[in-house]
Amino acid sequence: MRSDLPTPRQSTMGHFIAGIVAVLVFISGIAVSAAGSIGGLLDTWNASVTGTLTVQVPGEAKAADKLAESVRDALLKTEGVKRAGVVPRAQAQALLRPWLGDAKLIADLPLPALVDVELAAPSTLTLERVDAAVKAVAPAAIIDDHRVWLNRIAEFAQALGYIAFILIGLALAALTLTVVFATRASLTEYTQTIEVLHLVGARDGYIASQFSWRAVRQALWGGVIGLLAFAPTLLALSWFARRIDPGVLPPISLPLPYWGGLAALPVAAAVIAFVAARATVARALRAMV
Amino acid sequence: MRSDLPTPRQSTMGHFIAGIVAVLVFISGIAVSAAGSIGGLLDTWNASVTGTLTVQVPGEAKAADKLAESVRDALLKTEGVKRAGVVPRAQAQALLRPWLGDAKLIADLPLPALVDVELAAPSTLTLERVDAAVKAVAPAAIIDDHRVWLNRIAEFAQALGYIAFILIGLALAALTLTVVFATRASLTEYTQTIEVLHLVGARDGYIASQFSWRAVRQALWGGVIGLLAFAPTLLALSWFARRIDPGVLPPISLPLPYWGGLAALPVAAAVIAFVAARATVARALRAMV
Amino acid sequence: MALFRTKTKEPDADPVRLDGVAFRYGNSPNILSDLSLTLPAGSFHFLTGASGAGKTSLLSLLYLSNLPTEGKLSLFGQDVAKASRNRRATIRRSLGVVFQDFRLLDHLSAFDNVALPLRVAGVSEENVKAYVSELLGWVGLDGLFEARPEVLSGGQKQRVAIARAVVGSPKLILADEPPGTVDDAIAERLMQLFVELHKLGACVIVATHNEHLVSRFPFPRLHIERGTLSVLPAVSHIEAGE
Amino acid sequence: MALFRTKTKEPDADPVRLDGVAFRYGNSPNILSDLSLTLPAGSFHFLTGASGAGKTSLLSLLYLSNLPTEGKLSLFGQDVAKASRNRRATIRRSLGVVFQDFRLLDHLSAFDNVALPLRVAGVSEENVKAYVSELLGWVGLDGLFEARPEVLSGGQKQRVAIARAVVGSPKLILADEPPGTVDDAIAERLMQLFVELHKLGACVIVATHNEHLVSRFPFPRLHIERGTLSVLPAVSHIEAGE
Ligand SMILES: Nc1ncnc2c1ncn2[C@@H]1O[C@H](COP(=O)(O)OP(=O)(O)OP(=O)(O)O)[C@@H](O)[C@H]1O
Ligand SMILES: Nc1ncnc2c1ncn2[C@@H]1O[C@H](COP(=O)(O)OP(=O)(O)OP(=O)(O)O)[C@@H](O)[C@H]1O
Ligand SMILES: [Mg+2]
Ligand SMILES: [Mg+2]
Repeated sequence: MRSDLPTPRQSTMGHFIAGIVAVLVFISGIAVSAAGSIGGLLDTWNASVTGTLTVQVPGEAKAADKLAESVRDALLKTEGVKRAGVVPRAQAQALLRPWLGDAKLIADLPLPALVDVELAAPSTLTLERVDAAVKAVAPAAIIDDHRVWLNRIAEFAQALGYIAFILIGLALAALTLTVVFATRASLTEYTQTIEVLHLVGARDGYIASQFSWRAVRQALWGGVIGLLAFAPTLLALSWFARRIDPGVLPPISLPLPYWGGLAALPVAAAVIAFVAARATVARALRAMV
Repeated sequence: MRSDLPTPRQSTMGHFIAGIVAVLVFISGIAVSAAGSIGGLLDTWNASVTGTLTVQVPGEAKAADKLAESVRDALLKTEGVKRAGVVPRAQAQALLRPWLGDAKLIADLPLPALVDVELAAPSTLTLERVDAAVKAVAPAAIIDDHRVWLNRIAEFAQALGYIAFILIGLALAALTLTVVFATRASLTEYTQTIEVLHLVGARDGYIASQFSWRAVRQALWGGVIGLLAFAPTLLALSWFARRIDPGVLPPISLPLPYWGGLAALPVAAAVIAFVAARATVARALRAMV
Repeated sequence: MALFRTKTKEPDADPVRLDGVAFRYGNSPNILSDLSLTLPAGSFHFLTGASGAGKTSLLSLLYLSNLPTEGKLSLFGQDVAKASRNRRATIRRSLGVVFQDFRLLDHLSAFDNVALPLRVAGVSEENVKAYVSELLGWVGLDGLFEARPEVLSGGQKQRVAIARAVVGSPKLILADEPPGTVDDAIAERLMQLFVELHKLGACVIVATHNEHLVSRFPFPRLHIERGTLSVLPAVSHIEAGE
Repeated sequence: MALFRTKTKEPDADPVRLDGVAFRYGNSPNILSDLSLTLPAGSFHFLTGASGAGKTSLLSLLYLSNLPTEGKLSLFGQDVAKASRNRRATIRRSLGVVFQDFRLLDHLSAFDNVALPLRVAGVSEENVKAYVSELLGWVGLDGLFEARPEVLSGGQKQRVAIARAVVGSPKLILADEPPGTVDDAIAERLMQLFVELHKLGACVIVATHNEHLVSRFPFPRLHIERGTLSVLPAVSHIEAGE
């Protein structure tokens, strides 16, 4: 569409709307990825804490060890179990040493056999499956699943997820508000142009579409710049996170759907700018005969 | 100072700069309080997890129990210790039941006496004090301080703190950028006014101060509006957090210094606006003879 | 001079028809009251009156920037108050207006400013180029096609504004103080544009304070005084364009 | 008429002194070249020349909107190129300028626009009120003190611009097409303002195309043609202000 309007190079406000959208997309990107990373980070941590459990198989040493092996085999076939292994009796005894002190005494104790289990994805469902598999083989076995921890961390992560959601919502509301605001302000610069176009016989639709497409271009452009500024920031953050301690923080990274959402931000900004520009020009025109 | 400039009521950009600052202060407020709350939340949680430790006092039952009482007394006098108590022998034995099964056998074991300790503020310093107090009374005692957990959570909290710090930095950078941007854009509206003032003999300093004080007023005003919009949002968030589960999330609330920081945002915006306005007007004036 | 495309078909209805028109801004007293007047196609009038008498206000009714507060205004037989917005846009395309403050678009070159009405009306770029170039040459702005209004002198801006007003061969021409700030040789040329369009059947109204100008052309005057309009005979009978 | 505060002390140096001044915009060819001229206090000149000749450009040098590309321009004995910015601001306060496009501030009332130079110069609000009211009355804008430029007619805006130019009793008055769009009775009054200031010792330059105006007053003309300035004698010898 041919433009009878100032080219962006000549328009401060054109730059400005692009700049504002860039900043807001950048901020939204940070909000989204902070939420995403914290969520992902808690998931990972959650898994590393609660992804292990211990099965105690009580009974006379020999029989218990045998039963423990059956339990291990049953668990290895259970969905959601990553690794299962019988803890060597000597190692289990070593665990008791601080409590009992006397090595000879410990050797004589009827200690339960221990099976160490690592879960691929700790969840209530997996725990139920493990419970069923163990009970089928050794009804007397006790599963020490750190459930308290699991619940606590799961609830925390979920609550954090809600809040992250709210924060993203707020960031988007701010984005919307600002784009509407910036578009309207940028159009005041063009009041004279709108008036002259109107006076030389341009129809309302023609005038409105000139300005709304311009606003769309500016918002899209700003959104892309914001994303381009955001990507290296995310990389820097994740580099920084890795530097701190590879064990503590998993690399900060965004799940794919989040990237999709971020890529949608410039488009959303463009749509908002389009609607705001149309409405603003329509209002300016309504004030003219 | 008398103003020869448009009153804000007549100036779209005046509204706009205030609006933009409001949005950005709001976002910065959210960023700061998210960081503050997550930090505080982790601290609380951290404390509830790691604020306990167990002292094992080995030896013959009677003697050990006696020594354990001395250890308890010493600990109660130690700074940073909230509560300390000897674990009744029967309870300690119950702890071993799943391992040993046979109640009679357990009663005969030379179990250590246990002292359960709760710390007011778990820190390396407190742990060192506890260590010293215990070792002074019972050199053979073993302190089980869940140190692995403590380290892990402390490191996590610290890393999260760094990231929160970076995020606040980014939000403030965005605020700065936008205020500079909005101020400069708003002044293009005034180019003609600046030129006329210049032509009727106003000095550069007079012109610059007219505009910079105006920008300051607008930024301050916007910052206050942003804060006023932010406060109920924080209340709503904290109400929501309490609703989820009073146990999991401590009430989302900001430590006092954070409030101080938030209150400083409008002031910071005003200062930035002042500098940006001065620089912009100075540049506009430099282009005039 | 063949600057304008001749109209094959005369407009059916009178370009301007005022019936008891009154006009005021907001709640202030009437600027114009009870004006009744018909201007046929092919007529030429000066519009005179003291500063602040209401000349620009009257023209603003005719170029559809304001609507009459009372009475009926018809342009080309259409009641402007009842016309749809698109209809009004179409009427505006038959008008050529020289605004007292020019109203050029600062971001467009002189060429693009003059081309604006043609482009808005969808004229082919080829024709735009031909018409605009010829017209800018005629008003003495050769070599300034690409200049933006801010680098033009006052008189040059006015000539761009006049070129923009006449480029579409309008059927009704409204000019507010057109040859005010140009020297006499150029003023003569600019007046010739209006006279030529007038001869081609356009209805022309030229608001002016310039008594010299009024006396040079044999056209009747519309005179505004205390809100009312009177038609005065031509001051001079010297033929225009000599 | 006692609109202006009389100057007790005459300025020591000539208000305007050009020594081989040339001027061009950017890299374009010279608009003005090799101008040498001294205008003493109490002089009155018309500035004539075709549209685009460089009248506004020459005035822009004198009101310190542009600096000469070559040569030396002194105002009140001070080389403007060498003066500090604050010094130039002070010189500007001795100038009264009527811009061709008025340059009124749209957000200020007529009163505040006229008051601007006084307020910038720090005149007390009481005096501002007295001077501005009297002057606005004189130019025929009683009752329009609070009107903003957008609601003023073209001629009313021009009168505000002229009032703003003369309100500070300037020692050098530069007027670009001042009585262009007002009727003759008002043009006469506006010219009287300039003539009165001239009689009080101000140096006045009035750029105009209006040959009628030039011929009505017995003042010499500065004529710009092809970039050079020539001083022509007065067209008329009728005494002004009759
Ligand atoms: N937009 C407006 N709102 C209110 N009053 C206005 C507006 N425009 C003009 N006026 C007033 O209406 C009156 C007539 O103005 P108008 O511009 O029609 O005069 P004019 O005859 O064109 O004068 P001039 O020759 O000085 O241009 C003036 O007193 C002016 O102050
Ligand atoms: N800012 C500018 N940049 C470049 N060229 C300019 C600028 N201002 C004016 N000119 C050019 O300089 C020449 C002289 O312009 P100037 O405004 O001085 O003429 P003028 O004598 O005042 O004419 P008029 O009577 O039409 O006002 C013109 O050709 C104009 O196009
Ligand atoms: Mg008018
Ligand atoms: Mg000029």
